[in-house]
Amino acid sequence: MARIGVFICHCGENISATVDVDKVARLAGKLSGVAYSVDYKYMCSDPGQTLIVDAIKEHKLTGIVVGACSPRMHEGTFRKAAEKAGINPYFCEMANIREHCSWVHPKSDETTRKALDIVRTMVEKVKNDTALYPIKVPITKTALVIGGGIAGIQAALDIANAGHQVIMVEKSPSIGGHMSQLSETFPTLDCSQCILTPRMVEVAQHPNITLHTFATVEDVSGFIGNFDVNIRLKAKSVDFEKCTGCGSCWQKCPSKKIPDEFNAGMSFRTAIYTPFPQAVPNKPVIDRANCTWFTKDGKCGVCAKICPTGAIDYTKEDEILNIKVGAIVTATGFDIKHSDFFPEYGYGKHPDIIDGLQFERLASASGPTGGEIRRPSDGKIPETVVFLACAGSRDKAKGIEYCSKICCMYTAKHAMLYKHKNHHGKAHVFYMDIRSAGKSYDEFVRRAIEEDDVNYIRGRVSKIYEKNGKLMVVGVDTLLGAKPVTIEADLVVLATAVVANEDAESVAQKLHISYDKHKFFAEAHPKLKPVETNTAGITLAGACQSAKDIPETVAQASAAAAKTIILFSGNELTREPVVAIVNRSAAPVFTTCTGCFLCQEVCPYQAIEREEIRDRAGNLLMNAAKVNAGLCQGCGTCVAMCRNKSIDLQGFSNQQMLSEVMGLLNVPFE
Amino acid sequence: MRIGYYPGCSLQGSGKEYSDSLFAVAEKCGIVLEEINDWNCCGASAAHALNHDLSVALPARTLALAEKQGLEQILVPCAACFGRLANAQQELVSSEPMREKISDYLDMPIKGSARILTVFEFLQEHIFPVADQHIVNKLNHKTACYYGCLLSRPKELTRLEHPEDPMEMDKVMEMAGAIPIDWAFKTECCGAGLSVSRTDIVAKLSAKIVEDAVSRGAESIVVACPMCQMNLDLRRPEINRQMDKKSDIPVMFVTQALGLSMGISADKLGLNSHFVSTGKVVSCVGRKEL
Amino acid sequence: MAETFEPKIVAFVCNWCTYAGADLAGTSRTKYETNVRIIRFPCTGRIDFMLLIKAFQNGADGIIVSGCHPNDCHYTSGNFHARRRWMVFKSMLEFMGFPTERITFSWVSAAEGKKWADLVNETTDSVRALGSFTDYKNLDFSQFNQMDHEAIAR
Amino acid sequence: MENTQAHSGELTLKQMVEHAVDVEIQTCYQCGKCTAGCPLNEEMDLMPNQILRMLQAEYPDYEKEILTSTSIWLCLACDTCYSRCPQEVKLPNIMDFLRQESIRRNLVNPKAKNILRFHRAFLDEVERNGKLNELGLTIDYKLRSMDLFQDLQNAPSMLFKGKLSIIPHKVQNPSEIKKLFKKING
Repeated sequence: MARIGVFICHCGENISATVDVDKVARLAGKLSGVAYSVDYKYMCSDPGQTLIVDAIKEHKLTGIVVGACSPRMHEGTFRKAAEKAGINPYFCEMANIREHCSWVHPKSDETTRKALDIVRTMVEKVKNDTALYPIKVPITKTALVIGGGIAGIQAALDIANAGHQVIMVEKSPSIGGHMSQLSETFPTLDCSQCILTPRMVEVAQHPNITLHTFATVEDVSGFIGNFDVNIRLKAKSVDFEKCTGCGSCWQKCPSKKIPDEFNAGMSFRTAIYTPFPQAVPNKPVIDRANCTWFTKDGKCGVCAKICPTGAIDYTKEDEILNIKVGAIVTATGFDIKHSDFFPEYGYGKHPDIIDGLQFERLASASGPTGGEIRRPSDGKIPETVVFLACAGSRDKAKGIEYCSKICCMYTAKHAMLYKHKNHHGKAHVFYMDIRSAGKSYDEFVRRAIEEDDVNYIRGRVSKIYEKNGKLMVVGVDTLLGAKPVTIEADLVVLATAVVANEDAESVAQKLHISYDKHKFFAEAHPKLKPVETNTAGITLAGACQSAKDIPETVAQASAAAAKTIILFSGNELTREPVVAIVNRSAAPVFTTCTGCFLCQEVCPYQAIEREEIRDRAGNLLMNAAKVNAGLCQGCGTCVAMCRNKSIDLQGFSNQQMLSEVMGLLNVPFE
Repeated sequence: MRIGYYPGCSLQGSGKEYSDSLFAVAEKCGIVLEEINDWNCCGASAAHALNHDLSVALPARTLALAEKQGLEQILVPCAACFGRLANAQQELVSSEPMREKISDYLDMPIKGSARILTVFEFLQEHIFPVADQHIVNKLNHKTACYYGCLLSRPKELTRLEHPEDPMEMDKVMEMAGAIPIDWAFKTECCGAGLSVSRTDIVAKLSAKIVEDAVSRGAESIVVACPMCQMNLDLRRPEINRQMDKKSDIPVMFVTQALGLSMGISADKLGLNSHFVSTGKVVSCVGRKEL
Repeated sequence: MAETFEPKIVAFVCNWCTYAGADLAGTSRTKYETNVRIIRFPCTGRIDFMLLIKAFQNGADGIIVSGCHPNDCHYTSGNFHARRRWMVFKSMLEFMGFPTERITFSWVSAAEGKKWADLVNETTDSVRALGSFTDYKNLDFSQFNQMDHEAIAR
Repeated sequence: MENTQAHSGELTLKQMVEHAVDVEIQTCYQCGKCTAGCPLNEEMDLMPNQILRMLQAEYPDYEKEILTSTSIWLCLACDTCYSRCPQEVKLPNIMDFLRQESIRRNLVNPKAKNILRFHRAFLDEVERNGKLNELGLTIDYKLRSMDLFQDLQNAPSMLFKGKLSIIPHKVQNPSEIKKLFKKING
């Protein structure tokens, strides 16, 4: 038999000014199951809490209702008090008679009646409360970082420096990402590789970091603290234990006409290759799709013959590596649209209409032109260069209505770099708006205009075509009364839209994280959880979430690392027991769940698993739903969805909610 | 399958050789085109400019007649007529009130369900499969395929694969043994309906087209629109004045070129009724490979 | 003359948006009608609409269901599921001839204390105009009550 | 500015356009790509993007400026603007409506009268016969525009090349078309 205590708080005068607290306490005492009822000036104060603790002990109370403020305010306080008095804290409920009653209604009988109603509702709920215990989840203190660009590098180093193990997976043969391709960085114009490569080396040499390049995530299961991940280690065809990175193989490789990804297709590489001279690890892999040994059935074999250490192994196959990690940082980066995306700019037919990354390579000292800006078609130094901002971005018709955020800044940088290298050249920028909100960013753009004499034209370009060796850029100057302008250019640089990686969707599906319609990964909350995903334990870093520049990426990567380190700070994870549970009973019933798995479909957290119930002989008797308490966040959508009430939510159970409704109504007021 | 045919007014007048050559090619390939009985003018840019309802009602009458005749596909070779018919059909299909209103104006039921073919679609679907057996000559010269506006835009109606750099006509010309050039004015506007009222503008716009084609070494311009043909051909004196140089690059219909490659006589194809002589192209036929 | 009829209104709200919105109305001392009683759910996605029927059966005259705005759900998609189920449930109620105007579905965020007060006032006014839900109260549920009770509680 | 408020009660030109044509004027963000690519931009007195901006602004004095512009008559409906517009604004359809409204308010620019005359002559020819006869059209237009000598050198040769026919083509029952015109024109 329930023995419930009711504690009505005056909250100074906040409640007692409009509610007759004495009457509420008196009448509450007469409710069925209520063994003790009292009112007090400040329940949340020390004496107030002591009053509750003592009352529980003295009157052997089994549950309490505190009629005071919002549970969002002091539920924790009073649950602790209950626990102190020796009862399960989940037998404490708050009746919100302040925010929902005394503060919003005038002093009247009606207000007092409402307060009593609220108290009675919670009394009915407490009767149906059950003891709940915090859920403890063990944690594997190893983090997986997916992606070896600057985001992944930063996150990995931060986590590793906090003393935790990190496994980094990078799909290409070297870490470094897009940042390694950049020439100089805005707004300081420091050399990208100069600031990046020390970090890359640090990753490779860090005792806490295990690096897997040329590897991808195959599948992910498990949950926060306990992920089970399979990594595909693509066959490198080179034994890294033996390889010294001497480079003889790629110098002699006869397949020399493969477009070089690192130089954005503007030069060629061999079939056995390292992506760039400062690659980490600086050992080659064989690109089997382009190697004649693999495409022409064993022809060639030059690299194997020449390798002084016998490191080449054509028979190597992909391996699957199983790892257990407690947290995952997703730093898979971005891609950009290429010039073939633009019908009106010639479908990429003209070699001198290039994208931003290609320009970076042209301007980079390590690029195909050694840092001289020469146009791809004939290698001449362009006298006039036109830069187009918003190429594809903010273009609903092309399916990209968002702003790519980084283009305004890098376009200003490009124009500047060109002008610094060619003082007599002319640089024009077509733009729609200049978005340069960042530390020293607008000053940087102004510098391009004022000091480097870059001609900014506000308007978009409708068409680019070639005429007598020149590129005719047909645009408009909307600040001159919409004057049509055609500029004869030697080189056109499109600041093309930042887009999600091609494989973003499949990565998201493997990780069970959500993504937006542009395939950028979705954060758990746009303001307050900008690095978390909806799957606990998986965080985001960098441009896989949305277009970002380097400082922002690094900041987010450190934030993701911090979240991971926080998670790793304890040995186990404690979670609120407000989670769903599927009923279970003895054989032969086992459960009322019929295995329709509607709950699984509506669960936003992939917290519902499939359980096979078997007899002793191992015969499958039924499939039933099972909640993974580690993943469940307690929304209860599954409960409302369940057709036969086989799944319930602890703390907000069907019985509790029904008793609240029943307690609220149909009761005569005296 | 029966193929309906809507010539439109131009193909009975200034663009007669388009119709003649189309029929000659179809005949050669054993294809029968069935003219829509009692068709009327599509209203062209005039109805479109002045009265929206009229611009839907006029083509709708023809579509209704085609339906009555049981035609499920209609070839509309004239680019302008195609634009108007396809546009009217889209309005009829997408808006039930519009369809009812027009049906009421016409006093005829109308569904707007027939498939309206561009000349490219017709060639691809009906001529390409049998063309090999009929092509006897190679045209052997560089040609600029000019699509103009109404066969390129809007892309929802014209269904071109690459609306800013279409290749559909280029493919036909390649088949006919010509060498289509890559050029920049494939889909620019020639001035179209301003031909008579603002010839100055037409000369200016058409001059840019002719100039680019010529400067890239084209020996002929091939079109699939009677208005484009007229502007580039009939307005050549004005164009030449505008360019300040004389160009005698001939402007033929794609069907004339195809007919030539099929060995049909220049006369039958109407190649003698152009203002700028087509003699050079005709003489290219069968000449040694370039 | 008879006293004005004061309807009983039950509000089924989610913890993260509307409950907090109602808290905000309180901390801002925004006055509204006393007729409403709030039942707190973790999410509108948790709300079993049979409970609404239960509430009417036990004397409610009007009901408010309110949660986070679309795309603002604390649990990402619970409010969408609630809306979807509500659409189905509503059409079923309408089919049965149930006066669905007694149920108000709304979104009130944690920042919309004023909107919460307005929602309560408007609902109270409209339900007051509809009068007591006597049709329903007069139905004889005695034989069903026990059954239902067990079904829901199971 | 005093005239920021549109004339009360009546629809602004922007609202009229949005009523008649399936477009949202507000989506235009003034990038100017329409103007950049317009083949007639050199001839126009108001650029296409300016017309859109003036519609957006809803200042009453702009309405007359738009409707008396020659631009609306020069627009060839070539669709270049729409095909490249990032915001998918159907400018050609807006131009169609503006022309009709310009006639309705009797605001047609004198310089555009010939274009209008040509369109009218064209439609009259269609109304008469149901089909267009280029010879008839040319004669009709010349009488209206009094531009008697233009194209004169072309006409005989067109005739001899079989490109103009003297006997007009007609639909079977021209009165049917006349009736249609009457119904639509009210």
